[in-house]
Formats: sequence, C-alpha cells, structure tokens
Amino acid sequence: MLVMKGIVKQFPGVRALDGVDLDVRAGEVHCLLGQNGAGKSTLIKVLAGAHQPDEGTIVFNGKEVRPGSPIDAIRLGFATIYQELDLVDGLSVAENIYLGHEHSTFGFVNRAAVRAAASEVLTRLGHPEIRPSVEVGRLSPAAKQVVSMARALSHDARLIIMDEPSAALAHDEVANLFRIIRELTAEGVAVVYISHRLEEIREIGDRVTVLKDGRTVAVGLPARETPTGQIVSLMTGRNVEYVFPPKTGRSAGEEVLKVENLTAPGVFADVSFSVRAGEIVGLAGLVGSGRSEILEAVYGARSASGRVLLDGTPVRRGVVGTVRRGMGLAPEERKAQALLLDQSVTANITLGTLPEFAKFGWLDRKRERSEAKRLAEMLDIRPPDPERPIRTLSGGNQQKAVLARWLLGGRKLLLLDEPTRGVDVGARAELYAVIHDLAKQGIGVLLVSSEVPEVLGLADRVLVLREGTVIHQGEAAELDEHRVLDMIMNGRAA
Amino acid sequence: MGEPTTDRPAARTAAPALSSLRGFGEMRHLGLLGALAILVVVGLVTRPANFATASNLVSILSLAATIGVITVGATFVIIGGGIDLSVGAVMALASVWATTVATQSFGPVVMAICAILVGTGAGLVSGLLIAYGRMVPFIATLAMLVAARGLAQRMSDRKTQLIQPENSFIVELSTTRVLGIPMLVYIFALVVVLGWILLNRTTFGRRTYAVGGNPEAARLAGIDVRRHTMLLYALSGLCCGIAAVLIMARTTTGSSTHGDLYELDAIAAVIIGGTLLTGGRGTIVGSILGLLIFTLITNLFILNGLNTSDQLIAKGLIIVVAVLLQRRNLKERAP
Amino acid sequence: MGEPTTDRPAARTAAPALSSLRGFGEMRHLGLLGALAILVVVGLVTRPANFATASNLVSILSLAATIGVITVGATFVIIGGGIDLSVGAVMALASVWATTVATQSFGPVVMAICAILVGTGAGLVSGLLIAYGRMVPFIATLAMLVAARGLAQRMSDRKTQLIQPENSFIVELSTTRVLGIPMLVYIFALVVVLGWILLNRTTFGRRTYAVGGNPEAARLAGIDVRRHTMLLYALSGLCCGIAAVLIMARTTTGSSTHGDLYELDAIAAVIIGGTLLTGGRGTIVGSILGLLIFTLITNLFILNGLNTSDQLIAKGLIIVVAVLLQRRNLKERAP
Amino acid sequence: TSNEPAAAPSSAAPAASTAPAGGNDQPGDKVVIGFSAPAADHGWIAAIAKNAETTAKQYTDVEFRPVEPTNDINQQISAVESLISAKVNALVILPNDGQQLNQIALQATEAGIPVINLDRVFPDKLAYRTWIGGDNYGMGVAAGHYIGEALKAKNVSNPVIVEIQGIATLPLTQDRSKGFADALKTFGFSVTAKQDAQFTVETGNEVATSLLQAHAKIDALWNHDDDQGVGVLAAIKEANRSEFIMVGGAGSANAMREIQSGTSVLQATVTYSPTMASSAIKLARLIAQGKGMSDLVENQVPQSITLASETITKDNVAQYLELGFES
Ligand SMILES: Nc1ncnc2c1ncn2[C@@H]1O[C@H](COP(=O)(O)OP(=O)(O)OP(=O)(O)O)[C@@H](O)[C@H]1O
Ligand SMILES: Nc1ncnc2c1ncn2[C@@H]1O[C@H](COP(=O)(O)OP(=O)(O)OP(=O)(O)O)[C@@H](O)[C@H]1O
Ligand SMILES: [Mg+2]
Ligand SMILES: [Mg+2]
Repeated sequence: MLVMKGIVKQFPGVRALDGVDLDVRAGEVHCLLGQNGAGKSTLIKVLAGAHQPDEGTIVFNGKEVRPGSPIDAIRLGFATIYQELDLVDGLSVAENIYLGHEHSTFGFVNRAAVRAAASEVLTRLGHPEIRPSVEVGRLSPAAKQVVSMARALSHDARLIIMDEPSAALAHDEVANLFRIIRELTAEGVAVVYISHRLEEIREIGDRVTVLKDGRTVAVGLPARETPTGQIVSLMTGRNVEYVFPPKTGRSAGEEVLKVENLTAPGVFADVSFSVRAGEIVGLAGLVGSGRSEILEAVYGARSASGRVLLDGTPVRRGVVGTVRRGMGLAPEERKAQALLLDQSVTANITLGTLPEFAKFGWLDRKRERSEAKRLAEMLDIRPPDPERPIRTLSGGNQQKAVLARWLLGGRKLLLLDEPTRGVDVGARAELYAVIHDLAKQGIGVLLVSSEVPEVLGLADRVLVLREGTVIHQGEAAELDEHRVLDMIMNGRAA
Repeated sequence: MGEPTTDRPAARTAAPALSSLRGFGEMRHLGLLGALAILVVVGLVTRPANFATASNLVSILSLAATIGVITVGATFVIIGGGIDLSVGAVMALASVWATTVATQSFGPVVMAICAILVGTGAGLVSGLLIAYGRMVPFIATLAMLVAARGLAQRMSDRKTQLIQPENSFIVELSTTRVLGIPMLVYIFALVVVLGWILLNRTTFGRRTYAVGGNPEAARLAGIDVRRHTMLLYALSGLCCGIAAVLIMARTTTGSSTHGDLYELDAIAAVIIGGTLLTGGRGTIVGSILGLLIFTLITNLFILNGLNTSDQLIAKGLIIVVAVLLQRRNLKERAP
Repeated sequence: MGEPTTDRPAARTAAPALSSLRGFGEMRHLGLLGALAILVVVGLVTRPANFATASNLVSILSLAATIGVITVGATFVIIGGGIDLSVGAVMALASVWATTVATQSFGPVVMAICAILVGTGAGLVSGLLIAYGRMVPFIATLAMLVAARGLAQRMSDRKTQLIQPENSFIVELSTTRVLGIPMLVYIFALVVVLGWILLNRTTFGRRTYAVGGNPEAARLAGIDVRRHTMLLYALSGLCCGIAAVLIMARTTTGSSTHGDLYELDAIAAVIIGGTLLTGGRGTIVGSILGLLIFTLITNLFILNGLNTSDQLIAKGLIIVVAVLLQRRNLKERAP
Repeated sequence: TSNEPAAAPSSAAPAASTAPAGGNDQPGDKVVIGFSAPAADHGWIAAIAKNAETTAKQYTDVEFRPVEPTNDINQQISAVESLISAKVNALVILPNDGQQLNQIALQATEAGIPVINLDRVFPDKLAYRTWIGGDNYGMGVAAGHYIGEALKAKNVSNPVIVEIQGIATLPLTQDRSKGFADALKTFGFSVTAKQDAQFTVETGNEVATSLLQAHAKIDALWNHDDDQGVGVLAAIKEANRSEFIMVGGAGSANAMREIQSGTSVLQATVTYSPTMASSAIKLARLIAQGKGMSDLVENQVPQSITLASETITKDNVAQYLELGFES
C-alpha cells in the first residue's frame, strides 16, 4: 500500500534521514522502532507533508506521491498524531478536532454538526466525558492526547500515523487505544505506530521496521516473534535489555523529606510519606490521580495545606527556596515546563544551578561548558555538541538534558515526573543506572511513572494513588505489577 | 509577566457553575462591564445634567466610531498573532487619496470605494511582507506606518483637503441622523456585528485563533497559514479604509495628519478587552468594551473640564485600576 | 538611495568564510552590518564633503546617545518577554524633576542622581504592577506613559525648564570633549558595554533569557520570575534616568515634551536588531546596530536636504529592504 | 513690519496690565464662554490657554468653560459638540486645523452660538463671528526683512540661509515659509535648506545638529519657533558655531533674554503673541453681551482682527520683555 524508498532528509548540520525504506501493508500495524534521534519522527513528518525530503520516493497505492504540504498528505488520506502535542489552546475540543476541515457552508461553520461529530468521535475513543465545547487549554495532557487522536480519526484516513501516542497515556487508556487500532485495521486502514515500549509492540504490532542513525537496519520483522534481544541489538548495536540496576549497594540514611497530611482540595487529600537519603520512592497511579500535583506541592510550586519538611525543617511555598535548599524537579511536560528551546544545551543544563557557576553574579562560562559537556557525555546526549540549540535535539535527548540539569549542584532530593517519557530503550537503561547512582550517593528520589514495571524496578518503596488518596504504601519487593494494576484500577488496597 | 500558577483546582470547581452562563459569553467581560459601570456612575454624579443626555451618548458613539472600526480589524490581527502599527497612517493615506481633486471628480461613491481600496491595498502589502517576506509584523507595519504617512503628505502636499460641496454625501454620513443617531454610528455598529460574525461563526474566524495560537499546529492541520496571515492584514487595511470614510465624514476633510497614534489606542483597547498580544485568544466584544472605556474616560474629562496634565495622570491611574479589577475577576476563574 | 541589491551576492559569498568567526557572535548581525555599510556608501557618494567628517560622526553618535541608552534597557525588557512603552515619558519626567528649582539648588550631581532615581522609581512601579499586579506589560507601561507625561506637565507647569548656569556641569557633558568626542558619547558607550556584560556574562542576563523564553520553565528551575521581571523594568527605568541626564545635557533643558515617541523608536531598533518581541532571544549589539541604522538614515536625509515626506517614504522602504536582507541572510543558516 | 518702538504692545494688553476700555469692563449679563484649543504641550499654546483663563477670571460676569485640549481632531470635534450641547453663550476655538473643524464651528453658529475663531482660521466665513489671530505670512516677511537687511549691510553675496520650520503639516508653517521666501526674494536671496521640527526643544535640537553638519558655513538661520529654539541654540553651542545670525519666532521670554545678552547668535525674534487669547476672551464676552469695542466707532465687534508681527531686537527688547511668555 505504501512504499517509501531511499528517503533522505538533511537539516543544517544533521543528516536526520540517510536513506530510509519503509513499506506498509493495508490493514496492518507497522511499528517503527529506533533510539532517540534515530529519525522516526522526521520520517513520519516527511510522510505527513510537514517536511520535504531531499531525496527518495513515496509510492502510495501504486502511484508516486509527493506530499508538499500537510494539506496534500491529508488529501491523500494520511492522518497523523504528532509526537509533540499540536493543539490550539484557545479553541474548543470540537474546533480542534475539525480544524482545517470544518463542516461549513459558504465559510460559515455549522457548529452543531461539528459538535455532534466531535462528540461521536470522542465516544468512539471511549471518552464521552470530554465535552466538545470545552477549551482545549483547560484539559490535562492525557485528555489532550485523546483529542489529538480524535483529530486523526476524524479524517477518513487510509493510513494513520501515530508518533508515541501512548507516551502520555496510562495503562487502561493504552488498552483503549489498542481497541481502536484493531477496529481501524479491521477496516483495512494501515497504522504506523511508534513507541519505545516493546511490550506494546508485541501486543499490537504486526511488523517492525527498525531505524538506526537515520537508516533502516531491519525491515518487516514479525512483531511478535522477533526476540527482544535481537530488536534491542538492532536498535542500539548492543545487546542489552530493559534492565534495572540491582537495588543493592545503597542504604537508606536519614529522613530527607517528610510530608504530613498534604491536601489540595479536589486534587489530593491527606497524603503523608517520607523519603530517606539514598532511597527511591515511587508514586504509582492512573493519569489524573494527582501524582504530578503532589510533586509540585512538595516542590513549592503549588499551594497545599499540610506540612512538607526537608531535613526536618518546614519548606515554605515558592520554588526559589526549595531549589536553594537542594530540591530539583524534572517536570512532565518538557517543552512547556522545562526547556528554553532557543538556548543551547549548556544553558538548559545549568539553568537550575546558575549560582554554582557564578561569583557575585559573574558567570564562569568555561566551567559551565565543561560541566555541561561532562554530563552530556555521561548521559550520551546526541549529537554531543552542548552548544547546539536544544530545539534541534530529538525528544528523548531533550529529556536527558532536563535530567542533567539536576545532576548538578549537590541535590538532596530529586522529584522525577515521568523521567523516561519518550526515552528509548538503550538510554532508559542508562537513565536507570544514573538514578540508581544518585540514590547511592545519598540523594533521595521521588519518582512518578506511568509504567508500573519502572516504578517497581527502580523504587525501594511504592505509594499507590487513586483519585488523590494514597491507598497503599509499602516495600516494592512485596509488590508485583499485577497487584499494583489491580489497586490503581479497582481501588482495592492489598 | 506574572508567574503562571497552576491553579487547576479552582477551575475545576468553578467550571460547572459558570458553564450555564457561558452561552452569553459575557462572563469574561465582567471586569470591563464593571469598569464601564463605574465610569457611568462617575459621569452621572459629576455632571448629572449633561452626561446622560441623548446628545452626549450620540457624541460618545460618534467619537468612538472611527477608531472602533479600526479596533475591529486590529482584534483580528492580534488574535492572529500579529500586530498592526500602521492603522492610523493607512487611514490617513486613504482619506487623502479619496479627497484628491481627481478622485473627488468621480463623486462620493467612488471616493468611498477609493478609500476602502487604498486601505485594503496597504494592508495587503503589509500582509505580503509579513506572510511571504517573513518580516516581523511589528517592523513591517512600522515601515508601512512611516511610508503611508509620507505618501499621504506627498499626495496632499501637506495640506488639508476639503470635501467639495458636490460630494457632501460623505459629510452627511456624520450629519444625517436616523432615529436621532448619525449614520456613521450605524456603520460602526454594522462593522462590529459583521466582525463578530466573521470571527465567531466562520471558518475564517476560527482559523484565525489557530493561526495565532499555534501556527505550527494550524499548518499541520492543513491551514494555509501564510495566506491566512496575509488576509488578516488586508482585513485590517479594509477596516482602516472604512474608518477613513468615517473620519472624512466627521472632519469634512482628508488629511495626512488624521489618525495620529491611533495604533496605540486601538491596540490598547484590544488588550484591555482581554485579547492576548501573543495571539490565539480574544473577543470583539471585549475590544469594543475596552474602546468604550477609553472613550468614556475622555468624554468625562471633557464634560468636567479637567486640565490636561491631571487628565493624563488620572487616565493612567484609571487604566491601572480597570485592569487590576479585571485581573482580580479573571483570577477567580483562571485556568 | 543606492542599490541594495548589489550587495547581496557579496553577503552570500562571504557567508562560508565568516562561519569560522562564529565564536564572535557576529554572524547574525551580518544583515545589519550590510545595511549600515550601504548607508555609509550612500553618505560618501551623496555628500562626500560633509558625511565622513569627524564632526559629523560625532554628531551622529551624540544624536544616537540618548535613545541608545534607552534601547539598552528596552533590549533587556524585550528579551525578558515584556515591553516598555513608557520610556520616553519616564525620561521626560526624570528630566523635569531634575530641573525643578528645588532640585537645581542642590547642584548638578544631585540633579543627575535625582533623574536616575526618578527613572528607576518609575520603572520599579511599572515592574511591580506587571510582576505582582499581573498586569499585561503593554497596558501597565501605557498607563505609566500617560501618567508620567501628565506628572511631568504638572511639575513643570508645561514650561521648558532651563538648566541654571551654576549647574552647567550637566550641559558640559555634551559640550566638553575628550579626544574630540563629547562626554555623553562615552557615557553611551559605557552603558552599552555594561549592558552587554550584564546580559552575556552574568546570571542576571542568563535568567533574563530564561524568563523571556519560558517563564514556567524558569520558575520550575528555581528562578524568582516575578522579582526578575520587576528588576527588568527597574533597569529600563534606570536607563531612562541616564538618558534624561543626556537629554538635559544636549538640550540644556528639562521638559515634559522630551522623548516623544521614543518608545516606538527604541522598540523598532531592538526588533530590527533581531530580538523577538516574544522574548527569550536577542542581543545588545543587534539593538545598537539597529539604532545606528535609524540615526544614520535621518542624518543622511538632512544632509541631503530631503523633505520630511520623502524622508518618511524612503525610511519605510529602507526598513523593509534592510529587514529582508537580514532575513535572507538568516534563512541561509536557518535551523 | 512695525518696527517702531513706539508702537508698543499692540492690540491686546497682557492679562495683568489694565487697559482703560471705556465702560466695557463694567459687569454685564452673566455669560458662559466655552474654550477649546490644542493640547498644551507647547509653550506658546500653554500661554494661550493660560492667558484665556486669567482674562476670563478677571470678569465676574464670565463663566469660563474650557474643554479637554487635544491634538486629535476627532476629539476636538467631540469637545466642541459637548460645548454646543451645554449651550454656552460664546465659543472661543483655536482649532487644530481650521478646515477640519469648520463643520462643527458652522454647527455652533447655526445653533446660535457666536464663535470667536482664534488664530487658525476656518475657511468658511459663515462658521465664525469674529476672527482674531496672528499674521503668519507677515511673520515670515518680518524675519526675511531682518535677515535681508542684515546680510545686505554685511555685503554678503550668495548667502547660505537656513530655515528650521515647525510642524510641516500645519498651514501656518507653510504661510510663514512663504512670507520668508517672498521677503528674501526682494533682496535677491533664497533659502538654501529647510527642515521641519515638531515645536519641541528636542526635535529642534536634533534637526539643528544635522543641519549644522550639512552646512559648514551659514550666514543666517531663521527658526520659526522660540520653544524649539532652545534646542536649536543648544545644538549651535555644542557645535561651537557663531559665524551666522539667527532669528527666532513667537517671542518667548527666554529668547528675549538671549537677545538682550548681546552675546548670542540669536539677534532678533519676530512676534506671534499668545496675548491674542486674552483678546479673544474679551471679544467673546463683548459679543455675548451685545457690546461693541468702545475705542472704535462701530457698534459691533469687527469681523476680523489681525495682530501685527513685530520684530524684537537688542534695541527694543526691554520694552517687550514683560510680554514674553515663558516657554
Ligand atoms: N528541525 C530540525 N532541525 C535540525 N535537526 C533536527 C530537526 N528535527 C530533528 N532533527 C534531528 O534529526 C534527528 C532525528 O530526530 P527525530 O525527532 O526524527 O528522532 P526520533 O527518532 O523521533 O527520536 P525520539 O524517539 O527521541 O522522538 C535528530 O538528530 C534531531 O536532532
Ligand atoms: N476536565 C478537567 N478540567 C480541568 N483540569 C483537569 C481536568 N481533568 C484533569 N484535570 C487536571 O489535570 C490533572 C491531570 O493529572 P496529571 O496528569 O497531572 O496527573 P498525574 O497523576 O500526575 O498523571 P501523569 O503525570 O501520569 O499524567 C488532574 O489532576 C487535574 O488537576
Ligand atoms: Mg520522535
Ligand atoms: Mg502528571
């Protein structure tokens, strides 16, 4: 149905795609795998008409096509869910879904029709509770992701491209997504699916194409049968798997953080726990269960009643103080909350600890650069040029830079909100090792992740949240994935 | 710049109660209406005999009409993520062009059409420079401001051009009254209503929000962002052309000095009305309310005969208070 | 006006050679330098006897000094994601305050300090309104503009206040020359250098980029965004205070009419210099080059005895050409 | 050009000086006089507003009703509208632009309110009852004559004569320039270069700075306005130039002091006296009360009164000094 051959895409200074081949059959789910920066997003943007390829051909249903703009691609029947949320905050859900192809007569929008159609698509996606008239800017990231999907579905597409659609979704949402994908493929629609989560590929994928450094290294591998080891080694050139470092070698020390009866009306209530030096505490829960909000409250970035003590002394509201006292937060929405897109990787890394690099306000730029370089190498940020604007890095590499920010300046407590979102398998293992190392050095870590195995694999202790209340608190060793899922979905405390 | 606090909970609890009122779309303008109400009260108290008269209301609306039409155009441009500094100058140019001896010889209808075409043309040029020349809107329209004023001065030889008696139809827009209200107020009202419909009920309007709020998303959704951007400036120019007709009617002249600093007034009205300078958000109703606040302030000063210096100081303070009031109101429902 | 097109190929072929210069950060200013060069050539060709004289260069720099100092402050504010419309009015207020009879009785040093304090104070008030009152910068500083002009008129009773002979030290900043260059040009240069250092070599500067580029990220990285925002406006006010001293030196007066429309000129210079109105990006060097382009254009026109209307038209065209040239240059290296 | 010292402070006395005016200053019917002028952001205009107000306050039978001064035509129209609907007994209007306010003045007249047109004239005579104002053309002529005579005395041929105008789009600027050029022509001279400023100190300074660069040697310079003249003089001082003579315009106190000092390049200024505002108020009162001007034979106030532009030099400056307005 779709054949891409020898696609080359050059950015100034980077050859993002260097001869990529892809063939997709009608009715299949074709998975694209590759490390961060391998070129997956670039490839699908070429397909979606958002980028023009420098070389190569695209053949669709036997005819050569050349989508010169997103409009062309949409007309060809390609619909795309982009990796970065691409919604207009000021417009309603319905208007976003039908943006560019509104139901209209003589330019007048038929608002009732648009709303009804939007409602239908959302219901089909299993989210009738998202009201079509609500402004998108008021939605949570997860709900926005749903709207993005609804938008792709609203086109009568023959090919749907999904760039990490599950990154912002929780477990049950992913199941829902898969149900939709199966419905689509049953109708003969082809799906190109990008994800860093191998187990999803196993579940939904039919065939897999692996990219590495802008080249295709494997085409059409069977998604279910190919051994994990083989896929990982194709992607990374190494033979590692999703490994969690052993939890040995670190010993919990003094209590760094103590949270007592933290409450924010309507978001979370009566949350109490503590984190000791060298300990990793995980927060598990559904999207929307209030985990991010708890991190923000601990960090001083949002108001809540109750007490937060760092090293035994109360933390006052306001991020300035908490950072000075040794906390750091890697927020979940990196573009909106963490990055200065126009600035260099270095400037982004040192942003949180600028005073460490300054005497009387005067920056020691040499030291700043060398520290940034050290961290970039340590986390394998690619390309390894810390002077590049961070805008030009792939999503996963940007995430690494955000983490690098808090590896500086002697943190006592790190708050990590979805630290591996959008990070590839190889880098993930490195990040896990880094987090483990940090704990080993005596830093307390509070970790939020929507991937239960990640929480269980990394954390010493786990808090399970449901609708803003802690329903379970205990050693990670005593839990398994099944029990945690059971708790967060059914609310049954173990 | 203020820190964006993530006050989601408030939004959540307030949402249901408010949603019932939403259809009126008035909620967000509560602060503005409050400010207007206060000004009206001040007017009633300080000048009971003069303020609430029909003739004073008509005079307020006539005063607001010219810049009001421009404000409608400016609202579109600013929601679309741009800015148009050239409005006053383009209006002046259009008024001069329409009152040259040559144009006047064709009669009043041609004069009006001429003004509108000149305005639209100038807007189109700015739009081309911005959309296809990729110039920053601030600079492109600043250049247009400067050039249009220069051209207007050249065309008029820096003289004020009177509308000839045979073309007094134009002047009558200001002097003829229907139901006690001058024609130009009706024109103003018509432009506001058409602008509202265009913004809220058509694909063009809805896409304006997308182009201003997230141009990349708009592009990916298949909107021709460049063409749309260009059209927004043309629309602003069109409004300037209509405004030129109104100012010709009011002053009976075309002049290169018309509309001095209108750009600041129009932008201020739009922003006080709640439209973000960054684009993607805003309403026509808000802009018009913002404009009426400014006009009312001026009118009150005129009625009370305050001296200029005190007026300026008072104006500054009133703006601050009005905005802080509005802000307070917004905060209670902030997303 | 010279053929700007002739320069294009030159710029193009020069590009690769220059890329090695990248460390100097000059690359991005190539378009501006090109535009400046063209203007200089035009000057040399049209007025060979007057243009390239030392005294003309000095007079260009003296003309640029006042607004140049303001431009430095405006660059900070705009990189920090804000805008300051009040600069001209605040400068006028500072100049009036510093030349009142009471202030003058304390001698020139107190006068200068007074101007600087008034400027900084006014900036601080705007900053407070914006950072803690959460007002939109455009509106807050517009209010400050209006109020400061009013206050200046009140204080001066709308009269031009002459600097008394015993305080002629202030005037001497403009008349005393060191190495043939008036003191005020040195002050200008000093402000530019200090501004550059502050922006590029200190945590304050780095935070300014962060606050303007992504305030939420800055906040979560532990920067006190509000305090920083407030300081930016205070800094802009400080620059206005210094500019007030310079304008007093040049005109020998304090007046409420000083600095009319400086806001537009300063913002235009900053933006032509490549700073984004949305914040997070920009350079001092670019702003100053932008300003010099404007000053040079005016100087050339007057040397050549062009009338104002033609000047305006030509200015509009030159802005467009300069920006398009710069854009072209940017595009070749765009990310 | 009335240059005779004898022809002292002419048509209208300044507010302070008491002119014996027959019985006209005796209290009469109570009248409300509306007043509208451009924004007082300029010394001359400020003096106009102030003179009008002080004069009005001298009369117990006058209620003075000024409206917001503005430089925006649209707003001035609105301001006059408000005075019309307030039914004042007489209107004194100094329009931003006579042509643009003609219509509204006409409306006032039609509504039975006598309009006293101050300075900038309405093109339509039906629009006003009386006009009083300065002589812009005559002002240019006076300046041209002074410069012509001075240069002829020095025997300069082909002199470099520079002119710094006020706001170029005002008809009064164009009239002044025309008078200047016409007067110079009688001497066989012409203007070498002219630039316009904005009537402010700062713009005067800016324009002068560059003009001085453009002309290495200048013989004479006429600056239309003494307000901006402060800036022009500062620029001249800074450039350290003194080879030419300078003539000012309007007649500010500051310019007169400068002339009196005898050391300045500024050697003369041609008047355009803001005292006309005082006279306008007096006329408005007389018209509203149905009185005439007691020094004249006529029963009614005349239709138009033109102030003469007088030339102030070192020789006669002492007499004028008290009339000068502080810019
Ligand atoms: N606009 C751009 N300008 C310059 N370089 C770019 C641009 N977009 C992408 N790149 C580069 O192209 C390469 C491929 O990036 P791409 O986003 O396609 O990776 P990806 O496989 O989607 O990674 P991830 O899994 O992290 O999303 C990276 O090296 C990235 O830095
Ligand atoms: N309809 C809504 N209107 C306004 N706010 C909402 C709405 N739905 C959810 N929210 C807010 O968005 C938040 C979404 O949760 P958030 O994603 O922060 O939770 P989380 O548990 O941290 O999940 P994750 O970080 O894994 O996405 C909710 O806590 C709530 O405050
Ligand atoms: Mg990607
Ligand atoms: Mg979250």
